[in-house]
Amino acid sequence: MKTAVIVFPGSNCDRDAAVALEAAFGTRPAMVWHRDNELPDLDLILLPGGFSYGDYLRSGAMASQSPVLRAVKEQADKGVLVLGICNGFQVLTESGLLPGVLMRNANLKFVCRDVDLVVDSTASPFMRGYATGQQVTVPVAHHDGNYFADDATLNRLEGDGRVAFRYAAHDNPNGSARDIAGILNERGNVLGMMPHPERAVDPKLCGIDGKAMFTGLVEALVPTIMEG
Amino acid sequence: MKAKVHVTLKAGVLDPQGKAIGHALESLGFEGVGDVRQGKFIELDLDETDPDKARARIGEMCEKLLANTVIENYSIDLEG
Amino acid sequence: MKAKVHVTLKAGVLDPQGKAIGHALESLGFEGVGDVRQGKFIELDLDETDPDKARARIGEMCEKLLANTVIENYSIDLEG
Amino acid sequence: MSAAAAASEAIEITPELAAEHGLSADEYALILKIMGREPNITELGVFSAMWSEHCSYKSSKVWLKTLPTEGPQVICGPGENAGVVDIGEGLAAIFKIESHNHPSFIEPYQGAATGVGGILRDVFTMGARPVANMNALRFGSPDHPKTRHLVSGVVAGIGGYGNCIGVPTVGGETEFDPAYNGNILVNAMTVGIADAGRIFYSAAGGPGNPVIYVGSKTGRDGIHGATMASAEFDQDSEEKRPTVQVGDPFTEKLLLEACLELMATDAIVAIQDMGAAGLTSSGVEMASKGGVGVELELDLVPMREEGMTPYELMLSESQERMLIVLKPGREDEARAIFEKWELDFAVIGRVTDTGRLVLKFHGETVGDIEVAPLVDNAPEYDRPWEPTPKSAIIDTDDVAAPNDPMDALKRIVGSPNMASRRWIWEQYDHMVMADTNQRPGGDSAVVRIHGTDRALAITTDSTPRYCLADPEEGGKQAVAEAWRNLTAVGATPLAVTNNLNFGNPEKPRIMGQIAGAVTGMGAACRALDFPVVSGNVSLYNETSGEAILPTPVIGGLGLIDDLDRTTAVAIPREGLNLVLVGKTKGWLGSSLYLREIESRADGAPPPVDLAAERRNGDFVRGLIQAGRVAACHDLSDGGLAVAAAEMAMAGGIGADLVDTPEGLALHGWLFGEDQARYLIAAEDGAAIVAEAQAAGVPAAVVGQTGGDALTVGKTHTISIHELRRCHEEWLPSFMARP
Ligand SMILES: Nc1ncnc2c1ncn2[C@@H]1O[C@H](COP(=O)(O)OP(=O)(O)O)[C@@H](O)[C@H]1O
Ligand SMILES: [Mg+2]
Repeated sequence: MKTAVIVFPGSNCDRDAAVALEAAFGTRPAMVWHRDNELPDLDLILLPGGFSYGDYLRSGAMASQSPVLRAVKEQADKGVLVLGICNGFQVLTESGLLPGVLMRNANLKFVCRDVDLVVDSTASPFMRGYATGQQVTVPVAHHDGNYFADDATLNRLEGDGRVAFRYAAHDNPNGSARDIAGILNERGNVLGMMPHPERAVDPKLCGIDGKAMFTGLVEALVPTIMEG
Repeated sequence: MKAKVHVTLKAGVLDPQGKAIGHALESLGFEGVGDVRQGKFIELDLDETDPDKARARIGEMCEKLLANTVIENYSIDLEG
Repeated sequence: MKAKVHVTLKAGVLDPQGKAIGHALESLGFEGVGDVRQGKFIELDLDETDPDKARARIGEMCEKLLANTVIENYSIDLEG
Repeated sequence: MSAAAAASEAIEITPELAAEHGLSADEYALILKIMGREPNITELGVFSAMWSEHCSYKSSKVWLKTLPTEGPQVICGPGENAGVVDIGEGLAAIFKIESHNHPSFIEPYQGAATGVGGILRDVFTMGARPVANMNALRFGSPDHPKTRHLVSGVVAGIGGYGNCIGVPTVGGETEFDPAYNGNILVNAMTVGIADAGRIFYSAAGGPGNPVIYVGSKTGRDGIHGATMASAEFDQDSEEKRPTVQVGDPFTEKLLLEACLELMATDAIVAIQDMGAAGLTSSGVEMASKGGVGVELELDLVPMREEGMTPYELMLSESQERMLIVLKPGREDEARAIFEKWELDFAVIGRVTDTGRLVLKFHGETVGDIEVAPLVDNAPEYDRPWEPTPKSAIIDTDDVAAPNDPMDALKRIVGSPNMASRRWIWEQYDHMVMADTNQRPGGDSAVVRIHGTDRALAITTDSTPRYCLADPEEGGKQAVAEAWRNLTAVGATPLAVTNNLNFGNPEKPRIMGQIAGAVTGMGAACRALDFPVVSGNVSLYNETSGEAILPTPVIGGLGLIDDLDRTTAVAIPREGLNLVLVGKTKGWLGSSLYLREIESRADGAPPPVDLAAERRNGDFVRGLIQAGRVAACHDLSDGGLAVAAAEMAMAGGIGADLVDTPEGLALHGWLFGEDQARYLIAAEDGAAIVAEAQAAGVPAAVVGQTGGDALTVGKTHTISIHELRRCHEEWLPSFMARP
C-alpha cells in the first residue's frame, strides 16, 4: 500500500494528513516536495490543507502550476486515487482536475468550526465507509470554500452522482452553490472537499466522523493490491 | 517595459467580495450604488522592450497563472 | 455612471502577494520579470450623473471603505 | 565614500535631533561620554533604539527584578527571546507574550498580524515548533465610532497570520472599556515545544564566525521615532513613508521550517530574531550576551528598496528576518537550506574579539560603538510613584437586590464583556496541527503534546477593573485566576509570561499602578510556585492624558499528564452533584454585577487569599486527576450564577441551584466575585464535601444537574435556550451594525 502527501511551501495540514493515513494504513506516507517532478508508483495521493504559496493571488493557483502537479495529473489519469482536502481541493479545481472554483466565503470571513455534512453519494472508493444520507460532523477551516460552477456543471455533477458531501441544510458555512462540500471527477478517482476528515479521527480531538473515509480507503485499496 | 493587467470576473460569475462591498457601502449610508465588482490589478516590470512580444508573454502569464480563465477575463495595458 | 477605482499599495510598503506572484512566474520559466505589485480594481455603478459629485462621492467611499489609506493609495476613473 | 554614507555623515548631530530620537539631555550627555566624541546619525539611531523604553525597560526594570523567576521546572527565565520550562519526557515548552498595541491602533489588520508574527519568531528562534497562539485584546467602548473597525481588523489580522502559518489560535480574552478608546491592547502569546536538550540561545561567540542574515529583504518598514531625521535623507521622497509593517505569514512559515531544518544540524552558534529595532537590537544583544564584538557589512544586507542608508538598515523593522552566528565553514550547508525554502540568505559580517559593534558600508566604517556601555549603561530609572488610594469596601446590603435575578443574569451573560466570543474564535483556525483537545471557550485551552497522551494547558488573564481599584490585589488576582484556570482543566501550573500594559510611567500615579501590580503579581507567583519566565512591557498607553486601565496580562502554562484525566466546563450529563469549592462572602465591590446592573464601577475588588487559592486549587486538581470530576469551572466575572450558566450552556444540560444560604444576600450569593472558588460537577458530592472539610477546604453541594433550565431555589428560572440566545447574540449583532 503506497500513499503520499504532497507538500507545498505553505502547506500546513501535511502532518495531520500523514498521521491520519498512517493510522489507517499502518504505513507512513511518502512526503513529496512540490518541486519533485516524478512520483513513485502510488495507490493514493493526498493534497493537504494549508496555505500553499500563502494563498496569494488565488488559493491553490500557484500550487496548481508546480512541477509535482503534472505528475499528480498523470497518475490521476491512470486511475490512482487523489484526495484533496481544503487547500488541496482548491489546487484540484485550479489545476482543472475538478470543475468549478472555490471563491471567497460569502461573508468574507475565515470560518473554523464543526459542520454537519450529509453524505450524498457513496459511489467512489473514498466514500465506502459511509452510507448515503448519513449525517456526519467534520470541521471546516477556510477562507475560500464557496463552491461555484455554472448551472450546467452543477446539474451534471448532481446527475452523475458526483457530489460526495453536502453541508446539511442551514449549515452551509460559506455560501457554496447547492450546499456542495465535496465533489468527484468523472472517473470517481479524484475527490476534493473543503471539510477536514483528517482532523476528525480521534475522539479526544474533533470526533471520529472522518475516520470512515480512511478506513473505507483501506478496504477499497487492499483487494486491489492483492489482485495486482 | 511596464505592464498593467486587469483581472475581472466574467459576467454571470458570483462575486462575493463585490457584493459585500456593495452592502457595506449601503449601510455606510451611500445611496444609489448599483452593481459593484471587484477584480485584481497587477503591475509588472518586464525586460522585454518589444510591445508585441511583451503582450504575448503577459498573455501567456495570464492564461497560466494570473487569471483563472474559467471565471475570469484579463486585459493587458503596456506602458513606455 | 460607471466608475473604476484602482487601489494600490503605497511605494515602499511590502507587497507579499506581488512578491509571491513574481516568484511563481519565475519558477514557471518566465524570465526577465522584475517587480510585481498587486492591487485591487473595483467597478461601481452609480446613480449620480454629475461627474464632480460622483468623483467626490467615490473619494469618500475610498477613504471610508475601499482603500486602507494608511498603506494604500487610490485613483478614480469615471466612464460614460 | 558612497552617496548614502556621505549623506548620513553629513547630518549634523544636535541636541534637538537627539531629542527627536527620544533621548533626554542627560541620556545624550551619557552617549557623548561613552563615545568620547559626537556620534554620527547611524550611531545616534543605534543608541536611541537600544535606550528606548521598548528595548531597555528603563522604567520597569527595577520592578521586574522583584518577580520570582526560578523553580525546578525553569530551564531559562527572562532575558532570552522567550522563557523555557521542562515538561518532562525530554521536552521543553517555550513561551512568551508580546504587545503590538500602538501599531494595531494605527492599522489593525497589519498591526495585529505582525504582532503574531513577532511573537512566533521569539519562540521558534529558540528551537521550538510553535504549537499554540493566544491573544489578549482590549478595545474601547462598543459605542466608540472606531471600535468596530478595530475589532474586525485585529481579529482578521490575528487570524490572517496564524491561520496561514498553521499554528492554532486556541484562546485569549477580549474586553471593552472606554479607557481603551484611544489605546487598544493587542497582546499575542505563543507556546512552542522543543527538545529540552536542544534549546538555542542568542549569545554570539567564536571570533571569526560568520554572521548570517536570513528571511525577507529589508525595506524601510517601521523606521519610526526617527521619521523626521530620515525624511532629510531622500530629497525625492514621493510620499510620507508609512511606518506600518506588513506581515507576510507565508514567508514566516518558510522561515520557520528552514530554521528548524538548520537547527536539526549542529551548525548554529547563536540565533536571534529581528524584532523591534531590527538589526540594531539583534546585533547588539547577540554581541552583548556573548561578550564579543560584531562587525557588519551593511551593504550586504538583502534590500527591498534602492538607496537605503546605514541608518535605515540598522533601524528597519521589516518582518520575517533572523540573524544567525554559524560555526566556521558551515555557510554552504545553511545557504542550501534557506535557498531550498526560497528565502534570502547573506553572510553579512563576523564575530570579533573587540567587544565593539562595527558597521561598514561599502568598505567605509559608518559606525563604531563599544557594546558593553551601550547595553550596561542603558538608563534605568527608579521613577517616583504614588500608591493608589484604597477604595472603600462595599457592603452587599448597600447594593440594591435585583427584582428578577434571572433577568440580571441574562443581562450579564449578554453584556459586551461576557457575551460569547464565538464570532472571534471561529475566524481563527483553532484546530490545525490536529492536537487541540479543548477549543476556545473553556477555562484553558488544552493542546496535546504531539504523539503523546499528555497536554499543555494555556490561559491568559487579567481583570483591569480590579487593578484600577487596587493594583496590588489586581496583580495578585490576575496570577491567581490564571493558576485557577489551569487547575480547572486538571493541569499542574508550571510558569507564567506576562505583559504589563500601562500608561505614562513618568506620572507617579501610573508608576504607582505598575509598582502595585508587579508587587501583587510577585506575591502570587511566589505563593503558587508559578514563576515568571518571560514577558513584555508596554508603557505610554495614553491619549490626551487619558491612560488605559492598568492591564497586567498573565499568560499561564500548565501540564496535563493524562488526557483522560482532564475536565471541561460543559455539564456532560444529568444527575450530577454541583459542588462549590471555596468560601463565598458575596463580594460585590468592583464586580460585573455592579457595573452591568447598577452602572457603578466602584468599591474595593475581592481580596485574594493566596493560601486559600493554593489549598482550594490543589484540592480540586487532586479530584480531577483522580478522575472524580465530570466538569469544572472556576468562578470569576459574574460569580456563581455566571459559572453555572456557562456550564449549562456549554453542555446543553441545566442545573438546579439551592436557595441562598443563611447569612448571604441573594445577589451576593449569585453574583459575588469572591476568589479561590470552583464549581464542579461530580457523582459523589457528599464524599467530596467530607474530604474537603478534612483538608480545610470550604465546600458544599449547591445543586444538581438536569433539565433544560437553570433554576435557583426552585423559584427563579431561565431556560438554557434563552441564556444561549442572550450570550451568543451580542457580538455578532454588534459587528453586523453599519
Ligand atoms: N514583564 C516582564 N516580566 C518578565 N520578563 C520580561 C517582562 N518584560 C520583558 N521581559 C523579558 O525581557 C526580555 C526582553 O524582552 P523583549 O524586548 O520583548 O524581547 P524580544 O526582543 O525578544 O521581543 C525578554 O527575555 C522578556 O521575556
Ligand atoms: Mg526576540
